[in-house]
Amino acid sequence: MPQTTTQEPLIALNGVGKWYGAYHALKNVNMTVRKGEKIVLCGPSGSGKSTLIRCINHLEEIQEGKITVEGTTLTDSARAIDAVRREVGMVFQSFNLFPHKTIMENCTLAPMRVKGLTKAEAETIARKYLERVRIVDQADKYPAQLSGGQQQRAAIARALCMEPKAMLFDEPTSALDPEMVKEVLDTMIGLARDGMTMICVTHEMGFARQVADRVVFMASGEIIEEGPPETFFRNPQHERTRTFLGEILAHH
Amino acid sequence: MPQTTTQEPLIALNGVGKWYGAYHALKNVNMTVRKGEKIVLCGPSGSGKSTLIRCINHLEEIQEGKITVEGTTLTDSARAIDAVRREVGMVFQSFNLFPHKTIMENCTLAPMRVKGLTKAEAETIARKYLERVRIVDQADKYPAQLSGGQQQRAAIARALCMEPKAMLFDEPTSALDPEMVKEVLDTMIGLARDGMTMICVTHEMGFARQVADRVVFMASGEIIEEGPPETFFRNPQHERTRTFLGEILAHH
Amino acid sequence: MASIGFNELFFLAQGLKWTLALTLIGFVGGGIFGLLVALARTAEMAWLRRVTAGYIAIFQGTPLLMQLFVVYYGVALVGLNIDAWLAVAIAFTLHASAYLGEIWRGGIQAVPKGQTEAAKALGLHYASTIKDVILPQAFKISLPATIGFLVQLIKGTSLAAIVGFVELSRAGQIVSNQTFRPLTVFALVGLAYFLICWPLSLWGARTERRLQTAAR
Amino acid sequence: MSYTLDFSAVIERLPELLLASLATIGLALAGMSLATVIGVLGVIARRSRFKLLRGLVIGFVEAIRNTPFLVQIFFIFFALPQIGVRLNPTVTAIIALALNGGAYAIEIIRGGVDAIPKGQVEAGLALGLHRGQIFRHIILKPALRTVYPSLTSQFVMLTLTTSVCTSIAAYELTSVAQKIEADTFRSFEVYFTITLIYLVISSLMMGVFGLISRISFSYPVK
Amino acid sequence: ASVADAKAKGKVVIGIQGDNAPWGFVNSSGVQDGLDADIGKAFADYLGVKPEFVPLAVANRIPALMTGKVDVLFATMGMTAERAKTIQYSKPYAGNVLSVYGPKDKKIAGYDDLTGMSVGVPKSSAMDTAITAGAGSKANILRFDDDAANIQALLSGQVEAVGGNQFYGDRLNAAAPDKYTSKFDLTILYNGAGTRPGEKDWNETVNAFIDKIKADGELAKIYAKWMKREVPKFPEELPNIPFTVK
Ligand SMILES: Nc1ncnc2c1ncn2[C@@H]1O[C@H](COP(=O)(O)OP(=O)(O)OP(=O)(O)O)[C@@H](O)[C@H]1O
Ligand SMILES: Nc1ncnc2c1ncn2[C@@H]1O[C@H](COP(=O)(O)OP(=O)(O)OP(=O)(O)O)[C@@H](O)[C@H]1O
Ligand SMILES: [Mg+2]
Ligand SMILES: [Mg+2]
Repeated sequence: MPQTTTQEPLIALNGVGKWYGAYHALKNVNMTVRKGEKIVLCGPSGSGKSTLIRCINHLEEIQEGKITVEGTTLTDSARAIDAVRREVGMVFQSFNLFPHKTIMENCTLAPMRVKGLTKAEAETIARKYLERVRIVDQADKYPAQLSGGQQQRAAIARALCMEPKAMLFDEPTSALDPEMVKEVLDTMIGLARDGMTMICVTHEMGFARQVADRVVFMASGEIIEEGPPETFFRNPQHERTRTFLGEILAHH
Repeated sequence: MPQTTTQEPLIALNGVGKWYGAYHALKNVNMTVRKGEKIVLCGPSGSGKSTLIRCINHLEEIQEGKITVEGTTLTDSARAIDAVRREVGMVFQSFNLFPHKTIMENCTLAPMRVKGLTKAEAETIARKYLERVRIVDQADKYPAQLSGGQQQRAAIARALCMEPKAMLFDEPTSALDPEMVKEVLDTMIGLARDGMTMICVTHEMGFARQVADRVVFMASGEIIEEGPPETFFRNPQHERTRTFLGEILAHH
Repeated sequence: MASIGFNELFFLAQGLKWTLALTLIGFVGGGIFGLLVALARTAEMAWLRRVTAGYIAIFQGTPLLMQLFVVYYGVALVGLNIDAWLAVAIAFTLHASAYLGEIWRGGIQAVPKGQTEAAKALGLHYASTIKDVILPQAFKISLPATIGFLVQLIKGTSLAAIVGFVELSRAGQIVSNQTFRPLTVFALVGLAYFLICWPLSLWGARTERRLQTAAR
Repeated sequence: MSYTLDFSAVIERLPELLLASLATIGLALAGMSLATVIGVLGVIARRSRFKLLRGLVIGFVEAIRNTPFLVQIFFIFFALPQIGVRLNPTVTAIIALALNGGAYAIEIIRGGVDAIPKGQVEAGLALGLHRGQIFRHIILKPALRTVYPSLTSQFVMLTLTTSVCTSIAAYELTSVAQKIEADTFRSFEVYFTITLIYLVISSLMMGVFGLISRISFSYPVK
Repeated sequence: ASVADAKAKGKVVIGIQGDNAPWGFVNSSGVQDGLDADIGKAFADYLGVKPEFVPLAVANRIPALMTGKVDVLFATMGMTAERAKTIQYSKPYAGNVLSVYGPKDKKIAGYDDLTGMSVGVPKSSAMDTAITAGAGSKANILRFDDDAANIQALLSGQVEAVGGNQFYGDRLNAAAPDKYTSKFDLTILYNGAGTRPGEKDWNETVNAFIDKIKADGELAKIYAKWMKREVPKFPEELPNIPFTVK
């Protein structure tokens, strides 16, 4: 059920190249994400999916090409990096909640320190997004006291509290027990419905079918093919995509 | 494709009760596994699946009931424990290979120390089983140098080297990348075909359909229902089973 | 008043020899008994763990100087006249085994529980589990801390002066009292300690780095 | 040997010993607090962009860790006056303890900082926090919690090390004990007594450390 | 061990100080030397046995005696009534002229002038005892481990005056010519040999030996060699310090 999307490009990658030492991790990657668009990124392990989205908010530096987020070109300058990080939120596979802070404190830290909000303002916002992911009753607990699914939803809320224009997800459900996957996916589906721009690395093909505007398939650091989910799943163009989909869907 | 099984019971649990402190983790569990039988154990997180199979080789003590393996009743006596552990091999979710030993050394350690084999004898056996799981060419590497799938196959080979009568698997594929799941499942299917008695905790329903003689469903420390895979999946008797299967199969 | 000449340097070197000998005693005695302490501290028997905890608390909670004193003179009070060598051997062993035992306990407990379980599941016995599976890994984990303690032990051997050993520090004190140049003498003594300890520290740091990269 | 222990002389002067124990505890507390500060600042300096600063910290740590405390305290007390810095024994003792403990604290805390999962820093970065903010709000507390046991046992060692301060005539337990020993020649009684006092002090410290840990690091971890 | 034991074994074990020149010390060749060492040798000769020296520190000389690790102490032990409650002193065999040393230009004529000053002494020494008795409540007394540290403290300005023995003058002069001088003398403190309380045989033997070397001029010879002065006149008795086992 793809959403209608506006035409302005929010995130644009042009000829992006990335090396880890001598290892060529991203090869001439081009990609445009418009406001409200939902992209699912998939591909075999080591294909560069994480690297790609980590480059978008400069957790990794790129050596070639250009990344632009909302008109800001991501250079090494601290200002550009700050501007971009304020616009994109990120959710990690392993949640990375701060263990020594309550869920509420996890959510208010960045708004207070980065945006300079008062504690009260930050908590109002936090409560709104914790409500949104339906764990507002857990606000005063510490991460370790929550189930995996609740932790991941808290991580999503934490990112949302910065009110970003886009969200990056890196395998947000793959560290979860099977039963908890659903609650996180539901949260993400809700976000998608609300029009959030999203790039999501995942192997949850059901999710891709349901919300993705485009599925992008990567292998060996390159984008091999992309397309709307129906075409992508029903009729993949490349041999590599076909074997991959075969393996992924085989044992389900 | 269930195998024909002989009628002798290899593993029998009678009214097994297990407490962690005040927490009642297993409640009156009864189960019989005949030679050559393959059991898939499933159920929600925390339902006691791991606890159950860990009790079978006395990684956990039970407080109630009786566990018998090949006629030996599992008491706290060191002899009974030794006898049972020699008969059942175990494969863990996180492989638990010994990181400071090569794959070959991982495989020969127990046969040498426990069965008193010479190094040469132990290596012959090890080579046979490494061949069986198709990683004999990795024998001289250290665990960290192998992929997850290879590590798990090495762990299976290590257990097989003790030539056990039965194998216990605790979510052997859930720590693996999607693409590596298949190679481990294939290995397990091969083992099943060769007539190995197996109890396997897994959520890989494809595997369950393909090899299980019986699927056992647990919740809250109890066995809720069991039956051959077709009946179990097509027509679960209990509400709890139905919701569980619903969640598990929903997003695939 | 003498100046610091060859004789004095030679005298200091003699002291250095004793320092090294005492260090060796501490390392060997502490190593062997430290291992027992670590094993007792991680044993399944609760009473054994508690007794060892008390042992560690006592020897980590009192100055080494007093331990030496009590072992050498205190024991003689009750009629046991032991040799000075035996006294330092016992005192250093007690002292070092408490610290090393605690360090290695940490190492043993840092080995993932799955390792013990895998060993048990394979039917390995306690001795083999400890020797083949746990200790090699625990040793690796605690190597940096072990080396750090050994460096402290080298410096701690200076306290053996109380039972009559003229090791490096005491030799320095004696020379200083003859030459009345405490600053120069103690600078020399400090340098000597540095030259013994530093290579060990460097090696410890290097191993730590190597282990960290290997763990990634 | 027909020596009979006679504690009467020691008991008579117990008030002196107890007063000196307070001085020992005071030295230790001052030393530890400053050592912690040095430890944290040292770790920050070790992570700085400036190579020279990093080098200085490494040099400091190595020099302290590989030489005896006695040499360090002698140096501060007797050599610094030659460049015009004259500190009284108590101040000297506190500074020496702080520098010594600080060098160890730097190494220990650094270990804790290194053990913080990379993901924590990345999560901070992704939220737009700066390096300093990440260190202060995200890294420091969990790092201290991780190394708390090593840090506190180092501090117990520091407490016992205060006894060496007697060699620059600082007022503390051992120096008073030695004075009493010299006056009365009741060596055994004096040394047994202060061994016990040290044990009590270090046990008390461990107790307090435990309490602090329960108050400051009480967040649950898996 | 008794005197008879020592004679039978042909060896007497003598404790001296290891780092207190010129009384008892270990020289650069690692051999014990000094006044106490020479007296110890004479004592062994007197017994007709070989001496075995144990160099001790201030902190362990009493334990070494009490636990029988040495037979007798010639270890620069100033005789005080309080100490005499614990060990058995012999008759005195040496005397310390103890003085306060300070800068030439400073007026220090008596204990009262030490008021408010920091004064260094070697810990547990006779000077420590004397100055503590005389000015303990007025001066800030800093107790250093040994003479070397004590003198260094004065030289580096960490203390304004020190309590020292008759050799401090030379040492201070060598280190800082013409800067320091002896200010006023403290009471003379006598050194006696120490034996275990109640052991009559050792006490009597040592006293007999001291009487002998006093009489035959051997003490004077040793005294001249190390102390560079005449043997002082020794008192017949000291209050509350018995020279013999009662
Ligand atoms: N810090 C690094 N240094 C060196 N190589 C790296 C680093 N991070 C990643 N790589 C390599 O870059 C390649 C791409 O890694 P990346 O993590 O982006 O893959 P991925 O598609 O996210 O895989 P997965 O599905 O396993 O998460 C891999 O071969 C990986 O080994
Ligand atoms: N060592 C332990 N101490 C206390 N409680 C425990 C312990 N091990 C397990 N439990 C509890 O026992 C229950 C059953 O745990 P078990 O690990 O057997 O569940 P499981 O079915 O294997 O779950 P999962 O699918 O998450 O592995 C859980 O509630 C768990 O919290
Ligand atoms: Mg990835
Ligand atoms: Mg489990």
